[in-house]
Amino acid sequence: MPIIEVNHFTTRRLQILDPSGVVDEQLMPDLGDEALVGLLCSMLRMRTFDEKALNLQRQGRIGTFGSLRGQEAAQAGLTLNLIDEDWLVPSIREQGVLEGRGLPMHLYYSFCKGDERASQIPDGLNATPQSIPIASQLLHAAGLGMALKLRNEEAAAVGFAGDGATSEGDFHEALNFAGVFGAQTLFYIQNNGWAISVPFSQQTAAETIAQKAFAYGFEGMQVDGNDVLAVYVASRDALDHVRSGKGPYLIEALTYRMESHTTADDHTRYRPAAEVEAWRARDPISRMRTFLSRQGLWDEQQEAELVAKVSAEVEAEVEALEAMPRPPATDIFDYMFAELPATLIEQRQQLIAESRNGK
Amino acid sequence: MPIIEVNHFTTRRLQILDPSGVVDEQLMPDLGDEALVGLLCSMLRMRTFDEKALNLQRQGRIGTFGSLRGQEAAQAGLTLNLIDEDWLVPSIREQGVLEGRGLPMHLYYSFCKGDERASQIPDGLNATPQSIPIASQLLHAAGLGMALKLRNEEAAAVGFAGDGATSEGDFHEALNFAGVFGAQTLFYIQNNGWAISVPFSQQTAAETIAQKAFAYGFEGMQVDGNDVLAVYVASRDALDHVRSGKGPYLIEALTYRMESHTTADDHTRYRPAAEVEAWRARDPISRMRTFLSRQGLWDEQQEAELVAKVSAEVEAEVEALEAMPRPPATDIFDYMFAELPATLIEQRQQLIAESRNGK
Amino acid sequence: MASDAATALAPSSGERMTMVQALNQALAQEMERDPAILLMGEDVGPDGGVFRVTAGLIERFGDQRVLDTPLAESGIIGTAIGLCIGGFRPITEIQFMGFIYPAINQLFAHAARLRNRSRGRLSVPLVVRMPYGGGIRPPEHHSESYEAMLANTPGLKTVIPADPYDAKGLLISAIRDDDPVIFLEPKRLYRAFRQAVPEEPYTVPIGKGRVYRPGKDVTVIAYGSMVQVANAAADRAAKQEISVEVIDLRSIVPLDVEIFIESVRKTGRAVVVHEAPRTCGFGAEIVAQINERALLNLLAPVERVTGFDTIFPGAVLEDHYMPNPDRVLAAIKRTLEF
Amino acid sequence: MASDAATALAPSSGERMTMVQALNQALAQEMERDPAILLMGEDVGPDGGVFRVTAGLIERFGDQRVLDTPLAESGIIGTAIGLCIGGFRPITEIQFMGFIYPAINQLFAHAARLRNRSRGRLSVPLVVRMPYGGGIRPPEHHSESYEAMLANTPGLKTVIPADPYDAKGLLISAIRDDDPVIFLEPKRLYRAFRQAVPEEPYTVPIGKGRVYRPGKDVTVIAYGSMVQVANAAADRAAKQEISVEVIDLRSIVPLDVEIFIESVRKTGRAVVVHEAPRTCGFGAEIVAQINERALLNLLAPVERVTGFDTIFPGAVLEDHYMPNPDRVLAAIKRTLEF
Ligand SMILES: Cc1ncc(C[n+]2csc(CCOP(=O)(O)OP(=O)(O)O)c2C)c(N)n1
Ligand SMILES: Cc1ncc(C[n+]2csc(CCOP(=O)(O)OP(=O)(O)O)c2C)c(N)n1
Ligand SMILES: [Mg+2]
Ligand SMILES: [Mg+2]
Repeated sequence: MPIIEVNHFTTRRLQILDPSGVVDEQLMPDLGDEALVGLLCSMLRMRTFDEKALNLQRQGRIGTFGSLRGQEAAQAGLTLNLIDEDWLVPSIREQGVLEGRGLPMHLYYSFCKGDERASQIPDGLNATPQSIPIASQLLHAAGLGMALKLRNEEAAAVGFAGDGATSEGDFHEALNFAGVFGAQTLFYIQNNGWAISVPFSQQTAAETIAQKAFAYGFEGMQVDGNDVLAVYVASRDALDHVRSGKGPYLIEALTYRMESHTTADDHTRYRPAAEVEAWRARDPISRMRTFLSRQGLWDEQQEAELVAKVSAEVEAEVEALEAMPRPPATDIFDYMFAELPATLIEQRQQLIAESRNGK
Repeated sequence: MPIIEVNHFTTRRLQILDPSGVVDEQLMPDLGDEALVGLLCSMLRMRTFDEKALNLQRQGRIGTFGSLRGQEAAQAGLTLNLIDEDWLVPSIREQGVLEGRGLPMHLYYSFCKGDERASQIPDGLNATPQSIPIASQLLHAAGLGMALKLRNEEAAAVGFAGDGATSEGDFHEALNFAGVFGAQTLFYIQNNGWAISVPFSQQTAAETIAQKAFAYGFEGMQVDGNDVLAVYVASRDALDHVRSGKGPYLIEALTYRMESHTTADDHTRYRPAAEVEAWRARDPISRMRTFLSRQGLWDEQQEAELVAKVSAEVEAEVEALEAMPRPPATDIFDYMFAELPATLIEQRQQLIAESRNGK
Repeated sequence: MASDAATALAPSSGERMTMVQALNQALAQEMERDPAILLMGEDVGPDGGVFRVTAGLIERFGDQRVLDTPLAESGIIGTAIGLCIGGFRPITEIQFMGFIYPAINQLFAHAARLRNRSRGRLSVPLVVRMPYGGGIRPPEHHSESYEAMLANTPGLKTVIPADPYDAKGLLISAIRDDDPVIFLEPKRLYRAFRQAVPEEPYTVPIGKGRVYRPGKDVTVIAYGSMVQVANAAADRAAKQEISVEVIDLRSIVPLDVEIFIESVRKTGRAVVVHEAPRTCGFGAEIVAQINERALLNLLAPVERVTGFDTIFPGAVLEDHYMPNPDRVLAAIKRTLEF
Repeated sequence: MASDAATALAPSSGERMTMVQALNQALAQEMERDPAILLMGEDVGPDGGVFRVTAGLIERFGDQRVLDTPLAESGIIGTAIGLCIGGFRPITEIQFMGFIYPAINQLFAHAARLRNRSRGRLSVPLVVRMPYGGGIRPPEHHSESYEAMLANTPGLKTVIPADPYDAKGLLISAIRDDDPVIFLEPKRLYRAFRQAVPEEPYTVPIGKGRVYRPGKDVTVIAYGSMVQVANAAADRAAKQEISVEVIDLRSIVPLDVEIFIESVRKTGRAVVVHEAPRTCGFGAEIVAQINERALLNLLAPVERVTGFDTIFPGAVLEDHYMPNPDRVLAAIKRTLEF
């Protein structure tokens, strides 16, 4: 047959909990009540820490910061599946995942102040610092996944990025290397509809990001990123696949950035209010809250208690933030090399001399 | 339905003329006898010019050079569809296409000598010079295709690359930009199985290059690149599509590099002789010759006449090559800017002074 | 930062504008003049650029002239090269100079080389606008000054305005230039002060520096945002009876060698100031030029006041890194006390 | 090119080897020593690298230690960074320095910065081997010398051996270094001459230059393949009773400032030689250092003998571009006749 069908790919999207709070019983994961409630709690925590950051920024106590509001399900559903041995390779909007994995939030806040000690991730947390050059970190996730594979470790590297990041060459090279070397990497793309002011429709002519996995010879799928249960299930299965050495995996979590790109941006310049409103109706938190309330697992009092508890934690983190002494100016030099070469020692001396003169 | 099938893609491969020289009558293009014979002739021309280059290189009359042997069908079938208004954006192994479009071969040979005047493509031939940084030229093809689209011109930009090139970030960015802007670009990838010593199976985990089009939201297909009729048909249809502004297109021509990567390479170090032999049986020229002979369109005498004619042309080109005077040393400076800045005028003077002193 | 000297060279006529406004006006006027000019970049469309330099242009010229691109710097420069070959004159924006790295291959291996490679048949009339430099306390990669590698790459011109008037005139020259021009915008000066900018289009020639402030004891050579720092140091020096001549290079390639050599021949002392790291920074080239052409005039070693050979620090430590008037003044004095 | 002086500093024991052999031996011995070391790059596997530097290593260490990668330089450096974080010590090969551009973002924005960014928690013990420089008449992009931009980028070390002995010792030091080291291999010297190279592993310290040839009238400062050119010029100068001291820097970052300053203090005259373009090339940094530290010793301007500010030309014109002993000798004489 001279026109041969060589192969094909179907892009699938998973949703379990619909925007009105109704679940698909057949797809419902076998999670205990505690875990279900835990998912809501972790989303609420994320939102509370996020709102605090907005406040701190408005008060000038931290600098520019990019809100994750709207993406809580996409981050909480994944986080529940992570194990200590996994490596997290975040971009710039994964504070929810990091918080969920134990990063003290005063470090995140201090990052927004421009204090680089924030990127000294505490011991025991396998995470790389926030990576600002878009998509570049995905190669580190691919390399980490290669390392896990070479060592036969049952763990995954999770590389995070946004929809905009999929346009960069490094996205392509990362997925291609991962495919070739069977890297134990989950590429986790939060498609929040916008890259600053550029809508997804102008980022690529492809209908989905998930289908891009086909270009690299491995599996990919779309998930309703505002449905914490679907995110949980999809990432659980993908992580199992990845950790067991069956090759990399791509998840596209379809979600929405409710706020401006960062506090330095004004989204009203470029996107219609109606779009934002439409997505407000698909809020990941209220959806889960409705479901749990109907199940009798959540009520206003529980919510009030949780909010009080988290608020206290938030305040403690803010205190910790403000108790951080200024880093010494010599920090500029002291982490450049394992051993400082002579020219840098000389320059460091110059800095010290100048600082002493009152500058 | 909570698991939604969003979309799908099927990779198809076209073959019309099989390795034994038999055609699929239903798919056979409506080409007159002259055109059919012309396809064989242009493949024979390519091979003759190529063999001459090998000789010249062995004799030290030109430098390193990359043979296209085995890829004649992939280049001739496409070339027949090109029109003057199209833009060619070659990589490093498209001398067949360029020859077919009228590039004097002494320029190609002189390129292999390291004479940069070879890259001053003659007026009237819309082609960019050979691009050595792998895959980088595909972005120029995308940009040219955007230019044609912006001007509403019924022409195509054809970006050439090899299988290895598909791993570079620029391949990705080029196809993605082309998709987004509806560029009038045909991406024409000759998958000749090897990137120097790296086999296609280690270049990507994807089964085909054609399927990568799905990642960019446009069409792609595979063609038997040793079947000049299939290449003709596939590229005719793709060029029609592209020129009429329906969006970019990706063709993967499956072929084989019969020689070493270049004359500086030794392919016996890394690939099995049996593989090369297997592909010799699929030679694009003998396949077409068999078909035309059976049709009574080609015989030994015709072949002898053609070879004689082309050989004379080749010799004329070699004469032209050797008649080229050495470029003046000042050529190093004279094309750097539209207007030479003072520092370069100074350096140019220095060069002239040194050359006068006999160096 | 708006000292009198900062605007001393400005013409008296014209609306008083920030650098952002002057750039925006230059873009609009040139796009009006020549339909082959396109704008391309991330967020240059409805958002008007993250610094608002392209504000209003997509509304005025439409989305066939102002292209919001996918997030891919190599893609931006690479397709712009293709558009040049296809007869357009694209003005590209890279959001911050810290994000130019992914495009280096297209810029250095192609844009800078295509005229030479094609022996003049093809050219790349491309402008690459990039906000560069420190002073606004942003996150990592948003404060960088990578001009030295541009200067070491043959085939590119690199222009750096120091005030709104020059910004408009130099940008128009860059747009009309038939070769690739990198146009670095000192982001800390975007809105730092206003200056009278004539309404009509005008050019400031590329490759000619200017004496920003005449003086006779020491020459301070700077460009971009460091011109203001040099000038502030000169103000202070003046109070101590030291007369400083400030040279604004305006472009580093082509370099106006004459203007600073002449000044150093007169003063015998020089300080060069830039934000980029010291080792192999553009200051080294200035020192080498002075060494070659005015060694016998030198009364003291040329001083380099630069960033350290470190990563540009986060906001909290930024002030310790950036050259400031204190450092420049101290260097001026070292040349006098040598 | 194998003058006596070229091997004057070599030890007497050990097999006489080319630079390619010395590098291959260093790689094999270090991989034997430390299982965390990986080799990665295009064609480093069964092909043994296009210059055969990695020949035999995949056969010996297997395809879990020697990785033929897809054709993507950013991918090579980027995944190598990930492998570093994951506990490996990758030695990457970029086929020619002319192809490093696509990897610049990974190299400059990450490899060079990760230790600093993570405040010491993470490090990048990466080696990036690249053949660099001219002299073999290849096509475009195969002769480039881009060391200046490396030197201007904080966080990287850049090492450049000039003979087989140093090649082995410096490569072993680079592999054992806990920070990213760019290892530039002067491809024209790969097989240009042999030298006795001890069998056992040894290190040559990074950051220490050497007096390649002692002399007293003029100091010539060079690195990589230009050390041979400098030495040839010194040979000729000697015939004219001019005693030239040749300094081989061996690494440009860290830079052994002392060694050439001391020499210039003694001779009062200096010539710096490199193949890369002149403007903002590494020579400018050398001149600046001499200006800062030995101005009063200078009897003449420091001369720069460099490539032109042009694209490295095709084979036909290559000889007109490359610094050669004639040019160096002429510069030496200019310093004497000043
Ligand atoms: C290489 C690079 N180019 C440009 C930027 C500036 N920038 C920061 S975030 C951003 C948009 C990112 O969009 P997306 O990937 O969708 O992530 P999101 O912000 O939506 O989470 C841009 C253009 C950058 N940080 N790095
Ligand atoms: C950016 C870059 N990296 C590496 C090289 C060296 N190189 C030249 S050709 C080649 C292999 C190309 O393979 P492919 O794309 O399949 O084309 P083919 O040679 O098979 O036609 C390599 C690695 C290069 N020219 N450019
Ligand atoms: Mg986004
Ligand atoms: Mg190939």
